[in-house]
Amino acid sequence: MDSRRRLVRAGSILAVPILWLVASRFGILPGLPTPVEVLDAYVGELYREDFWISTIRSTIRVLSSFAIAAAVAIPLGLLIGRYTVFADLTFPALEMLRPIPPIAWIPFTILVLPAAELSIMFITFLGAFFPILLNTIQGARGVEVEYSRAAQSLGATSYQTFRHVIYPSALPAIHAGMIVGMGLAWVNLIAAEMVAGGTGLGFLTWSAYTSGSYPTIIVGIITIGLLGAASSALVRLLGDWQIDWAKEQPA
Amino acid sequence: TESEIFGGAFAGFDEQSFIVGYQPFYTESWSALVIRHGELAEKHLPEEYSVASWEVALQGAVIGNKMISEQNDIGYTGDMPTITAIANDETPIDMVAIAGFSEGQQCNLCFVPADSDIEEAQDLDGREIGVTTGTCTHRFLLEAIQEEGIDVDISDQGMQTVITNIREGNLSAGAGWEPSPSRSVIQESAAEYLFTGADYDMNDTAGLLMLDSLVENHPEAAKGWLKAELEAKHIMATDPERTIDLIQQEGQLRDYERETLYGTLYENIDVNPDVERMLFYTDYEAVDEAEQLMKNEAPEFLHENQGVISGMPPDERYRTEPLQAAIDELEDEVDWDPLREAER
Amino acid sequence: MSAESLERLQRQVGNWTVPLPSKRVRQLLSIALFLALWSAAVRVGFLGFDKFVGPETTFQTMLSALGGTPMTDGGETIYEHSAYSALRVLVAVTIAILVAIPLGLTIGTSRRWEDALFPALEVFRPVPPVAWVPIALLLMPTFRSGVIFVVFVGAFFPILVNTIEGVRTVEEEYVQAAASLGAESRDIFRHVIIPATLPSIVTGVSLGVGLAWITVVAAEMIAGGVGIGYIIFQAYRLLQTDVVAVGMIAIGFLGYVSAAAVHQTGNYLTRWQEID
Amino acid sequence: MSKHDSPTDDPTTAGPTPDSTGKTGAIDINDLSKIYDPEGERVVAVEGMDLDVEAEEFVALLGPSGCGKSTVMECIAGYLEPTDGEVLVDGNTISEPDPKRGVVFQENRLFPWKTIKENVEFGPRMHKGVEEGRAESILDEMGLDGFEASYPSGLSGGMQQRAELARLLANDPAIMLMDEPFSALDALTKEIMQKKLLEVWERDNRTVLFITHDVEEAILLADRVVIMTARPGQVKDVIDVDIERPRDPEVVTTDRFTELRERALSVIREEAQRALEQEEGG
Amino acid sequence: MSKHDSPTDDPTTAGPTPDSTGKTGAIDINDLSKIYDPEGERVVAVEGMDLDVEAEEFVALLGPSGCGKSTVMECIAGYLEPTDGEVLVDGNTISEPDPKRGVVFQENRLFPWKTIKENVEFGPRMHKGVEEGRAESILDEMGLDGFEASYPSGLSGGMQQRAELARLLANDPAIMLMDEPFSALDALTKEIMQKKLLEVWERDNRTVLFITHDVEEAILLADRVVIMTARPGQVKDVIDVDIERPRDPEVVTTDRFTELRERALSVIREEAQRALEQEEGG
Ligand SMILES: Nc1ncnc2c1ncn2[C@@H]1O[C@H](COP(=O)(O)OP(=O)(O)OP(=O)(O)O)[C@@H](O)[C@H]1O
Ligand SMILES: Nc1ncnc2c1ncn2[C@@H]1O[C@H](COP(=O)(O)OP(=O)(O)OP(=O)(O)O)[C@@H](O)[C@H]1O
Ligand SMILES: O=[N+]([O-])[O-]
Ligand SMILES: [Mg+2]
Ligand SMILES: [Mg+2]
Repeated sequence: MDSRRRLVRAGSILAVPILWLVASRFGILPGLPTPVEVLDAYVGELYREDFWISTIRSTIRVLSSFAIAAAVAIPLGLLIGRYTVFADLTFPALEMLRPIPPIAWIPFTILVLPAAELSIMFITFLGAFFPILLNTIQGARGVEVEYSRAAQSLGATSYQTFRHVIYPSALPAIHAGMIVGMGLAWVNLIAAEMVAGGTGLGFLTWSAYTSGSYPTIIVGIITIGLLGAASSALVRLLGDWQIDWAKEQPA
Repeated sequence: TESEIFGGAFAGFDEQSFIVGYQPFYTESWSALVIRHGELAEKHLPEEYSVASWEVALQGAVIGNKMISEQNDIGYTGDMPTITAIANDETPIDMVAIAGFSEGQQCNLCFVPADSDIEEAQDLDGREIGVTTGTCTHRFLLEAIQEEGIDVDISDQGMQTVITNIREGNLSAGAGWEPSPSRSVIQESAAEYLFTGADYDMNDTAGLLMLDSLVENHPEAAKGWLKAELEAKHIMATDPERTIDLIQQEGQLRDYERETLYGTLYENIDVNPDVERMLFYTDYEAVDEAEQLMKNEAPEFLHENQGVISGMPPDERYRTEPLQAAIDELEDEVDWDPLREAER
Repeated sequence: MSAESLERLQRQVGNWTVPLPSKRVRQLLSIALFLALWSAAVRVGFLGFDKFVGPETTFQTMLSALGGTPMTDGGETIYEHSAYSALRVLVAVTIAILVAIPLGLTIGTSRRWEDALFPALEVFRPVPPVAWVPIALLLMPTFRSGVIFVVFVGAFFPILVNTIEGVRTVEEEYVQAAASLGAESRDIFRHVIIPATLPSIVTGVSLGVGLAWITVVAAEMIAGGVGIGYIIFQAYRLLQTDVVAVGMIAIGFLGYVSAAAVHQTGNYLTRWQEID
Repeated sequence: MSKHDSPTDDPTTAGPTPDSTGKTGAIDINDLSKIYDPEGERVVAVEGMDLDVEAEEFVALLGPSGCGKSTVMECIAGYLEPTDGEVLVDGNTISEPDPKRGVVFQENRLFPWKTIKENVEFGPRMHKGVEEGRAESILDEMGLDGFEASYPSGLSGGMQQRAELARLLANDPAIMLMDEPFSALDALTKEIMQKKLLEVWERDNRTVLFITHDVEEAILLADRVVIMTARPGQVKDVIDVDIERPRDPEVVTTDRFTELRERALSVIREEAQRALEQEEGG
Repeated sequence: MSKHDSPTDDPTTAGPTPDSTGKTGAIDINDLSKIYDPEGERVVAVEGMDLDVEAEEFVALLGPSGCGKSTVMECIAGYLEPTDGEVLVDGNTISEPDPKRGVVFQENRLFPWKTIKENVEFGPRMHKGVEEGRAESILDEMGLDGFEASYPSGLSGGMQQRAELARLLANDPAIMLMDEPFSALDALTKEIMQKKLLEVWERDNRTVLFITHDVEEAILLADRVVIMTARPGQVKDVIDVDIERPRDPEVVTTDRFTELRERALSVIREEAQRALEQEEGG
């Protein structure tokens, strides 16, 4: 990319705060906190324990729920993708639950699960679970039969075929699911924290609204955005590291 | 801090450390803030008991339901969530005290934009009023409308949305509970009070809830907590400055000016200048109006009028033994009258 | 799974003389098993299931709700609440489609526009739509349009990103072929770029609709008013768990129906693709 | 048959040089070079190539894999801009793709979202308008009647290739640029397609530049076989195919054919060895 | 050369019949039929086919597109279960894929997620353990030294096919089943691969079943060329290739070669015409 393009792109990003500044200066969008107010609030938040607890709590919730979702969805998806009978017995029930937005489960989880933390984590887990599951199934089904045949003809047992062929071959699809899943984990985490209360950036943002600390709402949004971008980058990194074979170009 | 990040999360499993559900944006449960920041629980609980975490909620119902699923052990909730919680037949929950009481000056408030031409309740006829439905304020508003014989358009909105829309002039009037209206009236001069519960003889109150298992199996802890509650009420009733100092330590309220916090607890509303803002009662059996409200009016409304509870809460869910025990014990220890604090 | 390995599996099971039930039966079994587990969990009180309703009561409440019994104290029926949520999704997704597709095509085809617009949009993309709820409530004159705005944000980015991605992956060879057949750039846009991007757009719209439902439920829960999300939460506040379950079923059904509608429309629009 | 015995015609004869016979479709490649430079990795694909193709001539282009055949063709088609040198068609410098220069790729590029008929009518619709019934008659000729309303995905590989040829013919180009058009087909389908192509060419008088790896195919079809060097590509040798037309697949058994084949093969082997060494090295 | 002049050997000779010479890798196909039935659309791919391949014999299988060649091979590999009849290897009925029967496909099936070396070592690792240095020496032989750590996507098509052959050889199969292994390669790479294959086969004594569309390739490589009928596939004709070994690509210019080629081509043309009619009909 040449330097002129880079400049334009940087300008594009800079235009966001500038337009915001202009809008608040000229009173377009009354009620919207100004960039200065938000910056001020941000600095203030950085000195508050509450803010850091919320940030760390949300991060831990997302990462652990996501990890659990991946750990459950990937093996389950591979099994469903490869074994018709297993799929018939499990998938219809899962399909029935899938269209229910995870956040709609919150009353259920608060009543049924023994700790508030588990409720929020379950909602977050659900957000990540289905995209990973569906992509894994698709990935496992999409494995070209020639690869597993080649493995069998080279003497691989069905477990070996699963381990060395089905799984790596499904990885790119699984990874695509993980990227979507990470996004949805955040969406649902934020919703759950807003609804269930307690701590976390979602709650922070919503309670900032409740308490009338409007600049803090935007502090929350920015922090959530930054962490969301960082965790997506993390998943991408993980993928690049695991699927390095897909990148190499012909000599 | 570490325990707040990790420890508190799953503490619900430990019978001797409690998770307390409280509401910073609800003045009638502010004794919880005084206990928290005055470290009164630590002072009065027997040694083997502790507070695992203080869980903020923005709605009483969240606390009530967390108690039903035994995630919260102690909760501060408004009258309606209190009744809903003790009427449920899943997990026995007791109402052991009232957290706050007022003759309609905390929860039963109707306000209008500062520059409004509305001067009395009758002017609301045909107007749009914002209120959060299903709350005690909603009940108050319905009753007021009925008594006035007017017809209004009720718009169901969250408390803060009502405040925002009043400020922006999108609503003719709003109804809600403190401290949000005070912030708008005192801190921003964006609204004015129009009428209150006192005009319709409607009191408002909040309950202090405990899991029945806590009361039964850990009576010393229940008693300890109520001692803390009594001391908190004593401080609130006798030392407003210290009270506000403690409340100001609540991070959630950082954008509330001291004046606002003071006003919402101690300054009478100009439309009813003779009615006390807040009465620091604890024992609902000692105060007729409170007992009426918690044992009859609110449950009847929820049962007969709304059909949300399948029956009246059983008598044994109203428990004052721990409070009595706390009073008895404190009498020997302190130079103020815990019985008075319990009553008033 | 190949038909072949299925054959093998059936044969193996046949050796144990356990007849393998047919596919349809297995699938029904799956659902039946789910309902049985749910019912058992409630009866036995597994975790806190005894605080929730079982399938039997849910079914009854469902029937009465479908018969027009108001869902909670508000007086509106399940149909009215469903209509509200569905309308919000419909309006928001329609606006998102109308904005995101042209924008995506522009960004995807023009490097200049991409440089000018895309980085700025990327700034907003990592923010989950639900996080906009408080700001939307603050800025929108009435909270109803606020909810639609938030749902719009939810639907917008998947459609935009997939449209851009679709344009970028149009195989150059099709463009070249069209040019060699005498197509001008307008023709190429109309006859090559748009149809080649359609499958990707369809994917984006179905993702967008999914996110729209998630967002609408969350926003209705948080902001209140009417709609299925509100009903679920209101019923929860009042501990009417049967109504909570009915609300969940209703939202699931609506989500399913809208996904199916998008899928069908998508199939029709891209009917040249081999249907698998 | 040919004025072009040597591939090194004077490159200074640029500028409009209309064919003396009034035919159109002559291609002059003058000192053509193309350097790819993706992220600083310079690949000199073609360097200083000269080649003149007469109007209505059928030229086959052979050469080791990666020697730049497709690159040359894409320059003629107008998809690529030469790094150096120029390509003239009927004396005019090429600047962009043009319906006069039709292109067929190895993998078919039928628009998957259009029916076979819409594909065939695409070219005429773009620049001069559709003539009623013409698509049908061309499809008929290609043995595709009855498939007008099918989408390409519904056809077998051979049929798709025939449809692509039909689309090209419907556009009536003066020059047909064909990049390994039949290499993905099985032996028999390939033979049928070769026959079809010869038939069409012998009737319609178009210039054809035909890239292939198949020496027999090249000799069977072309007037001249041009063999390129390994990368960077240049013309290494040109073989005049003096077998009379009309030809049919049986000619492969004649002695003259075998002779030409041997000659082409030996040139290719030599060059291929060099290409292989290049590859092994990298 | 051959006890198998007729493709209709007695099909009753099932059961263990170890080769009299003690060699392994004999294939007996007895009355093989395979019917595909995807969603009720019956396709009879192969019907009543008989063919015996001796241990260490090199047999090429030719036939029109879609006649069932791959189907037969997949039955031998153990991927498909015959609808009727049976396939015996060294007298035993086949039930599943086995490392004794190595397979090479037209498109390479190197595992893209493993390096070349990991691919080559895959077979040994799966069933008997990796012998230090063996992968390197095989890769060396295939001219792939230096590419051990590359992923397949980093290699050219020809190199990939060589790597696939290396993977097969590393597994030391008695039977090599090759389904159009070289058809995607360009002429030169193909020639090199053919040489390599002959070299390896002449040295290692394995049975090879080699499917191709290329008549010359078949004659160049095989002891016997088996030509199948159009669908449903059966053996139509078997041609003994009595050209002495070792052979090299130059043999294609001999008269005997041309003769055999003519004979094969005429059989194929006849059958191909039938196949074409089938397609046009559907
Ligand atoms: N877009 C590109 N960027 C960089 N290098 C390229 C590009 N296109 C082709 N090349 C390189 O240029 C050289 C010539 O490529 P070209 O496709 O013209 O060869 P070819 O003779 O058509 O080969 P083949 O017979 O395999 O089709 C090759 O080395 C190729 O890798
Ligand atoms: N899985 C399948 N389901 C249905 N029909 C199939 C299947 N596999 C192959 N067929 C059909 O069976 C017939 C024989 O196929 P097969 O692949 O064995 O032919 P082939 O001789 O290898 O062809 P080619 O030369 O094109 O590779 C074809 O008509 C094909 O369409
Ligand atoms: O506790 N209340 O939300 O009334
Ligand atoms: Mg090429
Ligand atoms: Mg085949």
